[in-house]
Amino acid sequence: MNNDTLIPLIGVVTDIRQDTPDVKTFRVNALEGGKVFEHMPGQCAMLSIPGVGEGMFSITSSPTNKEFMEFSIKKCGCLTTWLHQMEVGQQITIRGPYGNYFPVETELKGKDLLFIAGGIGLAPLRSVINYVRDNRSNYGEVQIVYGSRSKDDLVDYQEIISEWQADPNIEVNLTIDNPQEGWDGHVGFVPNYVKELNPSTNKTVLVCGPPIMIKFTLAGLKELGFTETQVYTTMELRMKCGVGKCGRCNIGNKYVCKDGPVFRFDQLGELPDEY
Amino acid sequence: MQEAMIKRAVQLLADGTVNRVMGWKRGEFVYDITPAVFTTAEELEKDFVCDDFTQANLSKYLVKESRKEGKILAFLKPCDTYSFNQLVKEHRIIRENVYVIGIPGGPKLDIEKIKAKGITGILSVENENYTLKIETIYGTETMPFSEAVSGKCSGCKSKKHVAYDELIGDDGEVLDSNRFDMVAKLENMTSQERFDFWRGELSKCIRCNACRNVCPACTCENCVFDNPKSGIDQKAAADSFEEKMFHIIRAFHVAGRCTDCGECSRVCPQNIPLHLLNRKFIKDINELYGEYQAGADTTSRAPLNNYNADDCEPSVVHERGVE
Amino acid sequence: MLKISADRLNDLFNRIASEQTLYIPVDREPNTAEYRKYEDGMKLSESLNTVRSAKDFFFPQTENLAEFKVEGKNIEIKDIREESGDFVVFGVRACDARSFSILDKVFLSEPVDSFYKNRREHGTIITMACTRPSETCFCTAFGIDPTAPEGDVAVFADGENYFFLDRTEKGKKFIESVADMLEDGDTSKLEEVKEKTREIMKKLPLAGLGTDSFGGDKLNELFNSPKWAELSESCLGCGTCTFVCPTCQCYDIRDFNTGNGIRRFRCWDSCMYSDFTKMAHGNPRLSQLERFRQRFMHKLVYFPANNDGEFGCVGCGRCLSRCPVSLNIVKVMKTLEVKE
Amino acid sequence: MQVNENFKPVIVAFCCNWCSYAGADLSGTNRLNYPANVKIIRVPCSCRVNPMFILRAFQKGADGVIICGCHPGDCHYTSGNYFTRRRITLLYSMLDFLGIERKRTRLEWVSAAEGAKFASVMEQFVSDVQKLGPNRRLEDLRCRKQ
Repeated sequence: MNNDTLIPLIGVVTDIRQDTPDVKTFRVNALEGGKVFEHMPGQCAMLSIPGVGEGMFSITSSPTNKEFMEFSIKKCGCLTTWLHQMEVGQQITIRGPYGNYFPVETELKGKDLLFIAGGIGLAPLRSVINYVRDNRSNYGEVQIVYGSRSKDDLVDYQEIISEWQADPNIEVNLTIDNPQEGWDGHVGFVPNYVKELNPSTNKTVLVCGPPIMIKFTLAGLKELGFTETQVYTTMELRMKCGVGKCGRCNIGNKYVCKDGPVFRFDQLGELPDEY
Repeated sequence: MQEAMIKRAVQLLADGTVNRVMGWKRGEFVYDITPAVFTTAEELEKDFVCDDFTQANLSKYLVKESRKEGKILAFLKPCDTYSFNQLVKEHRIIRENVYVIGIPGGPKLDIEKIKAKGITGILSVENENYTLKIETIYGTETMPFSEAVSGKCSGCKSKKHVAYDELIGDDGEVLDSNRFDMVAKLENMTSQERFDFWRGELSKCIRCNACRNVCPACTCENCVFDNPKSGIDQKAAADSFEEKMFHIIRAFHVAGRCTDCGECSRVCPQNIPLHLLNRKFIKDINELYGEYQAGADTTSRAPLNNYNADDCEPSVVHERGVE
Repeated sequence: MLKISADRLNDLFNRIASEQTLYIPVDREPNTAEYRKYEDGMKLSESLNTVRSAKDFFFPQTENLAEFKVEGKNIEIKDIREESGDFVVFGVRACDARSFSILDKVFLSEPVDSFYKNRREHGTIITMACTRPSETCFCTAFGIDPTAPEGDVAVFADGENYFFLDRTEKGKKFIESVADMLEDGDTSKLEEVKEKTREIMKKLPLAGLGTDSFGGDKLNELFNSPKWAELSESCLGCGTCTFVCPTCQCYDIRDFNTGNGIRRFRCWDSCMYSDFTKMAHGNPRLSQLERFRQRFMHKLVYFPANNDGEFGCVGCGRCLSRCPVSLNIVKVMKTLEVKE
Repeated sequence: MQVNENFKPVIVAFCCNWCSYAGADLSGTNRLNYPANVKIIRVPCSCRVNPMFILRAFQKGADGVIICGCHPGDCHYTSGNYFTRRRITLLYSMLDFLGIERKRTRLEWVSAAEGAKFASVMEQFVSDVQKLGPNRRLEDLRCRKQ
């Protein structure tokens, strides 16, 4: 019998990084080294610890990384709590890649890009940002707006400081919700910060974060003159199969696991408001 | 009867005593009747129905309805008033927000029993002096009323209303029913026979949860079988053990609170006699701890929330009847 | 057409059962039928349909996906799939036969579900034309002809004989394998029976049910209909309709610790259940209204939107007779229907 | 009935912390033998034993389940074991009603001073269950030891 997508492969956790008090980034390799499978930026994988459960997570590393995959995971429910208790060397099961991806090779090519992320919402965008950095000549200006509750909650802070901010071809704007000792950057919510920054409306926007942030950011962008066809986001709903068959992650007739997770806002607008 | 009920409901709506009416709504066929809330006289006159097929117990809906704005009128059959009382006792129904009109009970008809006679294509069912005249696409059929009486009515325990604000028709008496006969019959079988009987019945279960969801005693906000933290949240009976587990625990959780309304068996799509499990508990409680009828009042202590220092020991189970 | 006389039907069953597993509908109680593995002497049910649908043969309520052995930090995956044996399902009605093509669109689309495909490849479906439709039937609303069912082989009864017609390659092979038991028969009486059935179909109470108000292009207007609130009010949130439905295919994947390892299995799930879409951080379908709407929108709007207009209902009428509170797809359709 | 002498039943004993568990302890310190195949689970009070615990024990491979608590009237929480008594009576009766062998279930009152009683009760119970053979009527096939 052929392989079945529901039967997973085995991955090994080869590195664990504590990013924030409740987010860890896990590096996953195949048993024999290298990556378990290839993916495109924005795609997801089903990770599981047998006996605990299975969950869909965004692949945070860029496809241009040929050595390993990374997942930034926030401790939230039962499975993620277990994942956070893992030690290096732990094996997990993994299957994928699932879903569509940000159109980095088509619609986004040659465009000026604006990334807007809040909290753990940086996870799926990090894959795109690093993909763009590795193929820098294919894209125009790159601006990143990233906000979190506090300085400690900025995911991948080290990489942001040492690589992204150091990159002269990228503009990085960080913000935190409340003033904090040792922080001399911007303070305020992401949607307001975006309005203050007043980005040029010829940019294509990729946004991800908590639903409430996305809602207000979209409204703010529209005020600035952006249209829905310029804005992409990535969604999350409960998933089991990952291939559009188990029937639970649909928004209207679209399955987030198969037709998503990446949607353009004008596509989302045509679907019922049930997410 | 139906006319009198509609007339009274319209009056109570008009004089502002209530703002909604809980009753039964006509369906596509003579038998597919749905519990519904009516808000206007027009709706009542068009769709309200109370006839030989209005079996559904409305009490459980009142848990939610009694928490809404205004007072609701509910028509309750004698058996439904027991469930109602039990829910009032458990503080699930807010009594002040419900205006109860007691109506005479069954016996009601079960369409499955008519279909079991091979009668199909049913267009109408008329009761003429306790003979059913059934019009079908394939011609007219007749059968005795008594043979189509619903299982939940054939073992009727009481025609007395235990809670009401007013009555339409006369009140009845608590009956001397034979409802424990089947339980007693099973008790007198051998252990192996009982095992085989239940193995046959419970293996039909498709775990649709209809018995649980319809049960007026099952009103937990989050059932233990739906709670992933319980460790037993089974979606499907993956093994015969889980069938037994679900049905034992379902019945156990309502032991001492089950009023024996019979809804569980009525709704089972696989016709499993689930009420026998509940009746077994009721029979045991009656025999071991004294006669008790859940829902008969709103003040007594439930048998499982109570004890006597001289209660029997569990070894009675090992000592009685057939092994 | 090839036929066998009614009194020799069991001989045929015995023959089939000697070569592969045979399932036929049998009466459990009067007029309550279920599929059972054929054993000598079993009588074919005369009921119109089985309580549970025939989807169970290809998409069973529970099935094991894989097994895991966990030792320390290591995991070992065991692929426990096995090639299914050949089997025959006899007496499938036209509605259920159509449900397989609906399930195929889900499970055989990329990536193919190997569990389902395996059973599909090994199963031969023998359908049976209807002669006594019930008041709950409305398959014609979805373009199904109950007198000419699909499947691998279609069987027609005229009261004295059973006629066999092959519909697929697999069906042809099947008929060839039992051809020595069949003989040529005169179909004139059969045509009469079919004509009579078609006449009855026209007279059924649900014969006029239309689907014009539904379909993929009516997505938002139907989703936003205020009528869902009233429709869903009495829904108990049980899974009866989904579990007896021949086209409902939602499933859950769970792990069970057997003490000898972890067994991952899938089982039917119902969009009517409160935990169906529940996540650690919230639930997009919090009330029964949303869950009820999801089920019917899926059948009447989402499925046709994704499958060239084909509806996800076959009009078998099971939900009409089994719903504890008599809510069903016909009531939904009639309430939401836009009348000209 | 044929008794398989090699069969070692798995027995789960739920013991109340205040009396029966101490009773088991005492039987140990007194060097009284009780069968090693009794697995003790300590509970704060016999009424902590949810019917589901008992079923789960059978599911996961127990051949017999016994609950031990303080003697009626001696409950550390005044009345816990009175509730246990009613609850467990009804549950055992239901299991019997479903055709599960009644000798697979038992309830005994064992005080902290009754180390000898604990040992003899267990001895007796194990031998009863051994006569019944492995639990087949209330087992989960998936959990059968391979």
